[in-house]
Amino acid sequence: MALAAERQPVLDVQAVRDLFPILEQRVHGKPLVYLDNAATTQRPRAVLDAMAEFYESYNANVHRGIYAFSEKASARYEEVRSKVQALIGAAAPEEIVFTRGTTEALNLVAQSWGRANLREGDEILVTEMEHHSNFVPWQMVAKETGARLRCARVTDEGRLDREDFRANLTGRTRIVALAHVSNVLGTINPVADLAREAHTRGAIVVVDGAQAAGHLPVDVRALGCDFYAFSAHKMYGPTGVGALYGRLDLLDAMEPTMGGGGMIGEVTLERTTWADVPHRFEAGTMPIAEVIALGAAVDFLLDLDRETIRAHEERLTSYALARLKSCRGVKVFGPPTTAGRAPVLSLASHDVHPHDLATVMDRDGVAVRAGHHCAQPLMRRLGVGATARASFALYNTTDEVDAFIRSLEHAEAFFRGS
Amino acid sequence: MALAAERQPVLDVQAVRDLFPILEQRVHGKPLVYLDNAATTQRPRAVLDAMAEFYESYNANVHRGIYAFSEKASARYEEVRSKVQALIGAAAPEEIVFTRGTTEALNLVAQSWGRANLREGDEILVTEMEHHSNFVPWQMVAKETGARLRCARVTDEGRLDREDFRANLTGRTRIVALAHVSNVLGTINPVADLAREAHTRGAIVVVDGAQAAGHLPVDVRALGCDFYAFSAHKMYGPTGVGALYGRLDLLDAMEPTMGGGGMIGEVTLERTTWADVPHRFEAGTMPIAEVIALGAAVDFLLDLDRETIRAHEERLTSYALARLKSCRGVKVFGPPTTAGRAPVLSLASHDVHPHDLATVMDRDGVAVRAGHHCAQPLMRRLGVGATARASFALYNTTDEVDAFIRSLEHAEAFFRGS
Amino acid sequence: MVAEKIDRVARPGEIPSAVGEAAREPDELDDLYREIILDHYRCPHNKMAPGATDLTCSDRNPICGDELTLGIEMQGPCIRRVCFEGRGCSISMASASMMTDVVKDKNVEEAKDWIRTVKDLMKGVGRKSDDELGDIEALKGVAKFPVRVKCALLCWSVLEKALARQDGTRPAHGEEKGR
Amino acid sequence: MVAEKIDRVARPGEIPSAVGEAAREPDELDDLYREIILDHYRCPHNKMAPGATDLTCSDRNPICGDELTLGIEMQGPCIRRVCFEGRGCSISMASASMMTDVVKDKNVEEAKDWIRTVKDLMKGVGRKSDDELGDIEALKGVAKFPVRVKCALLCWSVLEKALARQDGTRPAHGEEKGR
Ligand SMILES: Cc1ncc(COP(=O)(O)O)c(C=O)c1O
Ligand SMILES: Cc1ncc(COP(=O)(O)O)c(C=O)c1O
Ligand code: FES
Ligand code: FES
Repeated sequence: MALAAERQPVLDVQAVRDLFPILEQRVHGKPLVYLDNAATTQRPRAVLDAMAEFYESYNANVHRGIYAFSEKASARYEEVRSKVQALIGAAAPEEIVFTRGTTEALNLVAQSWGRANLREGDEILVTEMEHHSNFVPWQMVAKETGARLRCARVTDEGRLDREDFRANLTGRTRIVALAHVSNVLGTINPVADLAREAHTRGAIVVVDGAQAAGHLPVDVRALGCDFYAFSAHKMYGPTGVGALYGRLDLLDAMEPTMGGGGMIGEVTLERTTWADVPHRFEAGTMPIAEVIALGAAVDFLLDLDRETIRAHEERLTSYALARLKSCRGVKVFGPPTTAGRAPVLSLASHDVHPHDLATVMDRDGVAVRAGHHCAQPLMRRLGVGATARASFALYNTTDEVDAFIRSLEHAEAFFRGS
Repeated sequence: MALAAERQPVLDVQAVRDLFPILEQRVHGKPLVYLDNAATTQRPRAVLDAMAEFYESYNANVHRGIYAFSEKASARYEEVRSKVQALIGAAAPEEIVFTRGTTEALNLVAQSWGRANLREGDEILVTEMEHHSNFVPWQMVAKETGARLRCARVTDEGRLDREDFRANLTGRTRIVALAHVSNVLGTINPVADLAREAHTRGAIVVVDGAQAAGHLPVDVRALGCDFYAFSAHKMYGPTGVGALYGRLDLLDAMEPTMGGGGMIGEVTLERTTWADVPHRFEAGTMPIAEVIALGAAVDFLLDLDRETIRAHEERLTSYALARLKSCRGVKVFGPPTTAGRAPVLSLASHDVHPHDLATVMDRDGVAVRAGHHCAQPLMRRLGVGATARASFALYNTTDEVDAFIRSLEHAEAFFRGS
Repeated sequence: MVAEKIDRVARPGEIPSAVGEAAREPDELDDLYREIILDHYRCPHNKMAPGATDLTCSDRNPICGDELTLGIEMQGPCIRRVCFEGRGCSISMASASMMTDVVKDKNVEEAKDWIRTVKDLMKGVGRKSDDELGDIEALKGVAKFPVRVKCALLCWSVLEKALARQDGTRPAHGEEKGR
Repeated sequence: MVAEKIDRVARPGEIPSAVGEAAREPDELDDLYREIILDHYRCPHNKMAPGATDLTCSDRNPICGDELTLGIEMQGPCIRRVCFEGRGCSISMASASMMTDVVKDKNVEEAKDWIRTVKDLMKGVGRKSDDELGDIEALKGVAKFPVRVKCALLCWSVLEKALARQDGTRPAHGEEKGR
């Protein structure tokens, strides 16, 4: 596949779209305009084929199997670890733990590293723009350990308030947990800088990469983070799987959060020893087909080249931001330009409730999401109960942005009664 | 589908096999004889189609979505809850929590119910035949809470020692955790009786149904258990998903073990309230495609009728037991007849190590598993390091049992040098 | 269950079953957003802060987080007046607006009957004639939009809660569930 | 990576890529279980309990749980004799049997060179000629069976651990990993 022409990073969007059969669908008689990519992306045929190939030609449980299917499945499963390592620039495949998704990955860190290292009086610093999955787990472990949860503010422009971040980063901060990209504002946080500040204070840095992994080039060592979590289903992979990157020395010292098959060394009634990382954290039968399909998604992303993808999505975002400027009564949250901004656009209309917007737009074939986007603290900060959110992926086009704007105007007119 | 002719519960095995394209494969030039069904079963086309249909025609994240795909996906996802409820005879769909599999389900009970209810001096009773997934989680929570883990013995015939069970069931026992079916011995435990005894002592009963759900009619209310866990991939469903049944009043009183999207009521910096059950326990994006495909697996099982399946598998087991009797130097573990026995056969050869057996049999196209089967305490009880295990599913035939015996004899001869 | 609203032009060689199953209904949007609903939404009746002596009660739609507060002026077993405030979509606001009209000057039993009527309406079950329903009839179309049913019922559940609190009974289980 | 050993008769209309990719090798089994290996397995050399003054060392193959103990009789820097006991498959038992032959009367450096040689053999890398390898040459076929490599290496890792303990160094990281 050479969809990204060499030396000129322009995506051949039509060729990309052909890899996603679902995009040909019509909804309510209208061509589908799928703009809920921050919730979940669609999957290219290669990902579905990888899964089908597993189920149809070598389906077996992995590890310990001595017969052909199982050996092949095990080898493929472990290969994906190296693929993910390459995708995010980890130092070793052992630094990649497969999970159900971002949420499980973040909970794993909170429950294993957090429980073992937090004491009464310690602090955990999150930001106001966190998804509940990077907020509630910290709140839970804080409650359990007596640590205090602090929350750095977001500016009116939708960026992290660096002053407030610094003010909340104290000598007692043990963990800084923040999103690489906000799923509401699209804000790309300056993780490398923040990690440096956090490390000088002796805190570890946990990054929620759910909205970044499928959209930006990610290099965990350049970011300098200690943990990085993401979900396959938001980066063209299947549901049911994700990954946690953890620095090897940290993972090595951590206790497992679940017990079961495959994560043990030796089991006796008296005591059990753990397997080495990463298997220590992969109890029971893992989502095998899903991990293998995640491998195909990683190939897909690397093949298209993430700089090229990013450039395409920046163009879409910038075009959408410009067009939204002319929509009366519509407020767009988050950074006003594409600098430090991923392709996620949240908006509120003066006259129309986000859910009404979404319902009307659905009837025009335009799939956007309305709600609090699992970010209630941020909703409170923005002074709204919900927003309507459009989020782009590499297969979206400026024509689709036009359709989105048209539909938004249709909805506005419908409720305004003009 | 009417593969089970009415009033005469005989499975049309050839018709069933046609639903599993993978069974046509050849391995090392030999027809595949897949006998590792206790590790994972194969999936019928209907299950793969359900997953493909989701990905190709309405792939979206569930809940809260206001557009067509998401509404359809959400409805299908929740429908599966009712299907699983029907499959296992739960009282309400809310009693079904989706998990990654049996292992996560059992850990959930240990960590939520266990942590909240166990005190120093309390006891947890397991059996010697437990899979690590129903052993290690209890050991972990025992260590954490100061409770004591006790273990009821297995008789020489591979059944639970009822006397020893009673002796270990004390007034301090809070939890009895046991397998419905042993994944090594095939033993079907008399769960209903044991649950009654446990309940009179005031303990709750947690059943590991991993090896039962795809093979026996299961009725959690008839069994009288409080929790029941199983995995889709062992009952013709996909990897990456399973379910926990929990009595509604118990679930209602339980804290979640993971925080994140979808499991909250309201989130503020100060405190978070939880969603109602079962969503309280389903944090983050769930394995949506996998849940939907699990629904197809449930339909498949109910369609074929589990009594019919059971009868077929009993015939295979009984035939295999009889044929194994004539194999010199081969010891079969577990109950000697099919009464109270599921289609799992573990054996040890006097002359050949289980891993060598499995390697030679693989070359004959026969896939069996060798190892400790994640049951090290049981291996110790049996006085072996590992066993070779053949396990049948509804698509296996007596011809395949013959191929298995032939291959076993081949392996024996090969190593004996005769 | 949700109506199938996804269709697709079958590609050559495709199994027909993968294609959307139901016929599309291009005017369903108008079924949901009937003119009467939009009118109530644009100019809601009795949308104001509760009085100091009102019986007040609030609840939240767990799906969207929107919140609604009722202020009820009782006189013995009789509801003199209901007002509401809060944030919500057109359906929830219109439903609340209509409710304040319909339960005004009704006694508690009559109000409870209205609650049952609207709940049944959301299941597609009619207990009253269109004439009797009056404006409320316009809520019928919501039944086809499962995710919006909770919007229409939000004010009615709050009313139920308020009346239950008033006479010491608890609301029927069920509607409060879910997320 | 593991060789592709799965093939299947293509059904009509099937995409060829779904069919097993590699040619099958029906005699691979004989590559693994060479006659020399079976001989050592059936009649192992030096399989006996360690002596009271032996340097002993044990380890476990994490994949299967099999355990192997070595008894080493040292004389200065020289290995006088090695015996073993334990439980394991034919590959592990044969490998141990061969090892006891080959390191007998070797000094520590020579023994370490053998450890490296066998480890490399498992990666398909030859450091010695077949002649020099002697019986050990028969282990070559194991490299094609990734799950069995740990079997062949079990005794060698134990030896490495024992020698490291002997001269205070630690074994190279890597082989101990995984499960
Ligand atoms: C009896 C038993 N319990 C638990 C498990 C664990 O199931 P899973 O690996 O799907 O979580 C298994 C399967 O390996 C099993 O056989
Ligand atoms: C920023 C962010 N974090 C975390 C998550 C949770 O991911 P998942 O639901 O796949 O666990 C999401 C997606 O919903 C997200 O957008
Ligand atoms: S969307 Fe909140 S009440 Fe309708
Ligand atoms: S199988 Fe245990 S050492 Fe080979």
